[in-house]
Amino acid sequence: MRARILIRPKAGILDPQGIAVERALPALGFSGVANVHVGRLVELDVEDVSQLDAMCQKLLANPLVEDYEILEQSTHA
Amino acid sequence: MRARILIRPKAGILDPQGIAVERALPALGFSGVANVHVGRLVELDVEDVSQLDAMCQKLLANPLVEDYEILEQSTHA
Amino acid sequence: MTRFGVLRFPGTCDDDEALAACELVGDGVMLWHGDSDLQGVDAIVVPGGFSYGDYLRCGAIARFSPAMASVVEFARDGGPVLGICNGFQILCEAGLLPGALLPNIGLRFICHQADIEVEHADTPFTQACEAGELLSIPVKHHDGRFYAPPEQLEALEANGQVVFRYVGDAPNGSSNGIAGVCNERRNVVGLMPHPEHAVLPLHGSEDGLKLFASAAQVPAGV
Amino acid sequence: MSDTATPFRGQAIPGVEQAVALGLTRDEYALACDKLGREPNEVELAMFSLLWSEHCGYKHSKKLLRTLPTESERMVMGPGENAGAVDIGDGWVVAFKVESHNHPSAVEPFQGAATGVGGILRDIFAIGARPIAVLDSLRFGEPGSERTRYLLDHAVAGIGHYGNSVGVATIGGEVYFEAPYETNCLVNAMALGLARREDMIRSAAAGPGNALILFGATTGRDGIGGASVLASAELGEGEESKRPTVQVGDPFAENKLIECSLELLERGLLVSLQDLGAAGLTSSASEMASAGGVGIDLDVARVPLREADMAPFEIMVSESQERMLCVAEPARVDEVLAVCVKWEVSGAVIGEVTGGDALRVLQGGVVVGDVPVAALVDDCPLYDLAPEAPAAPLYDPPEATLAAGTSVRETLLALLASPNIASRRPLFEQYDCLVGARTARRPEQADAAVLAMPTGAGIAISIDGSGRRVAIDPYRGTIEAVLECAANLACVGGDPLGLTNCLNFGNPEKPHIAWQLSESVRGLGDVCRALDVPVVGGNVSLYNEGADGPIYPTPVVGMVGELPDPLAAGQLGFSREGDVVALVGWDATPPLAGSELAKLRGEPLPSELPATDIAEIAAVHAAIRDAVRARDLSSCHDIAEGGLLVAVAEAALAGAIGVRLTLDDLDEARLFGELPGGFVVSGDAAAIDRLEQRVALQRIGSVGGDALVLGDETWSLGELRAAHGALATLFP
Ligand SMILES: Nc1ncnc2c1ncn2[C@@H]1O[C@H](COP(=O)(O)OP(=O)(O)O)[C@@H](O)[C@H]1O
Ligand SMILES: [Mg+2]
Repeated sequence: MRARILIRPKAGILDPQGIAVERALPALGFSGVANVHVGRLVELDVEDVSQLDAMCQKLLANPLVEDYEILEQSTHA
Repeated sequence: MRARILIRPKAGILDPQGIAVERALPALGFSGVANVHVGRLVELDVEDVSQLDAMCQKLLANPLVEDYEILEQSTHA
Repeated sequence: MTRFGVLRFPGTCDDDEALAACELVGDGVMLWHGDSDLQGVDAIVVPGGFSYGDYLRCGAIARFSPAMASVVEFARDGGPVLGICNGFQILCEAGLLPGALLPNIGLRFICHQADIEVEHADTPFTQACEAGELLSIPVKHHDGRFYAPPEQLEALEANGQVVFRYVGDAPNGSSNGIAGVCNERRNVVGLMPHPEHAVLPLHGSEDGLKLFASAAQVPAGV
Repeated sequence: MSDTATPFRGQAIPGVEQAVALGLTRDEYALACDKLGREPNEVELAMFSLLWSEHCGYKHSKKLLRTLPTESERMVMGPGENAGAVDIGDGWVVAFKVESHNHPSAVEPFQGAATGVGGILRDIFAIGARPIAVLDSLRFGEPGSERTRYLLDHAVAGIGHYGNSVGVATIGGEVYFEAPYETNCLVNAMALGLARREDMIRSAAAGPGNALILFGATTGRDGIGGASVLASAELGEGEESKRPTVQVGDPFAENKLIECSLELLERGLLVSLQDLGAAGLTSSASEMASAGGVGIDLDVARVPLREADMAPFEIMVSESQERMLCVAEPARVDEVLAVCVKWEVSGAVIGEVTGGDALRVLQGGVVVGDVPVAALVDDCPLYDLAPEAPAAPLYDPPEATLAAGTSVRETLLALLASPNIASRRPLFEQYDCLVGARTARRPEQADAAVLAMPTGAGIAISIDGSGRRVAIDPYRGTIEAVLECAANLACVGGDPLGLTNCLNFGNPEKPHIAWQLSESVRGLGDVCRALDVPVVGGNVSLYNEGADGPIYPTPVVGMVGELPDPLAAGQLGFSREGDVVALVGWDATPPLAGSELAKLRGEPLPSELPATDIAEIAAVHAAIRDAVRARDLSSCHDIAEGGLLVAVAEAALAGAIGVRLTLDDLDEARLFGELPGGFVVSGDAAAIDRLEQRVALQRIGSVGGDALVLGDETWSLGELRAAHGALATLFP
């Protein structure tokens, strides 16, 4: 099973990367963009999906400053 | 419209972070994990979704070494 | 004579310097991440560098090494532990210290001499300092922005757990200009600046030696 | 193409057209067939095309390089090895080399610059030296251009990323901005290492029957680039992305590789060691075999791969980073592999040394390539240059950014703010200049970086090379670059031990580029002989041209010197109220032509540079050096870009203290002209008197206050600092 884990800075925590992107876009001629946040993407093949949450808690995310979201996908070729 | 952009190392491009995570997981008692890749997640509100691809090309991703995937979501609260 | 253990991981960079600083005031031994035996040392230094390349998150992978499990034990028993830069990040990830270290607000690595104020002299690593004393010590890091949730931050300030604060603007955007903190029990201290790089005339400042000298006063086997 | 005489039945012969597509000329292909006695197959052609490339074969530069002086008692290793090395006493040796990574950086500046650092570090520990320092030498177009700002930001970030996390201090460097580098930027990196003489090792393979071990990162399709033409037949649409050419660096892997390699050597487990750089296994294996006069059998099926389905030729030419190749006696193999396990690097026996004279490539025991080592390494054709001095100027005048006839006040501020003079702090603060705890002089503390050595002495390091000056006059410009390095060393009390260089030039097949190259190397040889400094190694990067023409000819010079006491190393900033300020060295008024000010004013490049008396300048250096070593001077700074007044302002800014100048002659050339051999020093009156016994000098003012005062002009330190901080805007 292929799984995707989306990790993003917790709401309210300053996200300088998001700010930098938001600042850069208009200069490149892109308008109407707001609320930009930059996080991490982890993709992996896992046999036992029930382990995913523990993996995030323990290693992949830092719950103090990051939220995570687990997306599962159809079995990987 | 809230959009999510998943950015990952191109197939075949060295992914040191993926390797490091894949090596670390078994030590934490997580088995049966393979093919780990670590990329970036960009989330933003955008008025004109047709701009997203150009944004990725120009700023959000580095097409030389990264692939990207645009996921659109229902309008953001 | 106090025996320091300096914990080395793959990717650690400032281990030799930390050991040299320890040996200016006591004995030192290098400890290997894969070995859970701390060899009965009196104090532990987790030095700076890029353990496991800082991949995923600074300190996230290193904290799970066998040696770290022993360090957690050692700290729970009240043993003095100092985390420097990457070591600070590792101790936070391991839950031995509060808060987290996020990317510098400028999103760039910074390397320069910094002035930090010692706010509390009642830790094993500051007891040779005066509260309010200024130290000139270099910073060199990419992820040094200290963060703790508002309530926790208040508590840290209230409990006097903010041990070091940058003088003037924090170079990395740390909350309250925090450069270093300790745990509630005050035996575990972490800071982003590198005291081991300010211990000799060669370094242009010897202020950092005070942290190691402080620990050297700790009677063996605390 | 027919497959006459091929021992590889059934295998397609790529043929001459493929060879041309891979960059060989038809004559070179014919020569390769001749050396081989048949047409090369896919694997063999890939190997020939890379080893006979300019980059690996030095086809247009080798004959010139042979004219350089490479001898001295202090030299331990010279050109021909992975890096040069000099003896610093007590059994300690300092190794150093500079190398270019220009084209990869122009394509992907972050990874290009990062892997440039990784590559030069491997050359250092390949000879058994622990890397202790990096310096970078960068050339970009004018910062007004968006592309330049992008390249600069990402290249600097890449160097910092790799150097900082691999744990080697980046202690200095240089950057110049000139329009001719707009499309073809230059990213050169220099590395230094420290070794016990007895621990050093060479790359020569030896001992038939000994094992060939590849260790470090696994092998992927990194940097295969041109050679993928070979497989392009099999390459369907869209599959191109399967063959990325961008090499990604992994400083963490390199950090482990350094420790692993040095532990292998400490334990005496290796017969020889070699890094994998350009052309990967092909060049490393053939160079090891050639140097040792042996053959090598190498089985690609035993190479640990990152991607399953790699063709033999891909494995042979892959430029995956962070890999090393070594030879060990069979009895030692298990110990070698155990050390690899300890450091979490993969290691595998991939072949063995043979008594033959061929590099044989096998795949699961089946021979898929068989080439005489000599054909690959020694028989690469060498070409004579056809130099021709250009009749007309090669380069357009720089774009004017400053009006003529500006006041002295405006001119100084404009110069301090100009991209080639403004403070480099926004760059070097992104580099860890302290790790290793040897750094006695950091950037902007002194003209050269200074490192403390285990012997108790210090070494001084400087890297320099002004392409614009060399473009004006390749011979004298190159001499100036070396004199500039020597001057920087003198300012900290350093005496040159050796020199490394990277020759960055355009297309050598063009007569005027050939002329630049040969004049430059002639100047390099002459100045090194005059200063008695050996060339211990270097690198050549040719074909640096964009659609808009060639780059300025840019010989980048890295020099290493010694000083008895690193704590006595000179500083460039004024430090003591009341000190006398003196101008040392110059006897003539320096010309404005070719100066930074002339550039700002958009003046065309002059047709030549003033002649320099190297012996005279060397005598000035010696006097300065001795005064610094005697701790006689409070400050010492050589006069370079921007001339006298800029040097004085820099000394005031570095020391955060003002200066009152008593110059009577306020002629522009006097204040802003440029000429080698000038220094601004400060010290007490007696010290300046003592220095005057050795060398001509002129007392030009005194240290004090919080402004630079010249006649009725006053610049506050604040406004000088503001101007000098101009580069900050490039790193928002
Ligand atoms: N400009 C130069 N001056 C002196 N020696 C040089 C120069 N360019 C290359 N060399 C020497 O030629 C040899 C081959 O250089 P190079 O291919 O860069 O080595 P490597 O493949 O180990 O990086 C090295 O020993 C190098 O020092
Ligand atoms: Mg080499």
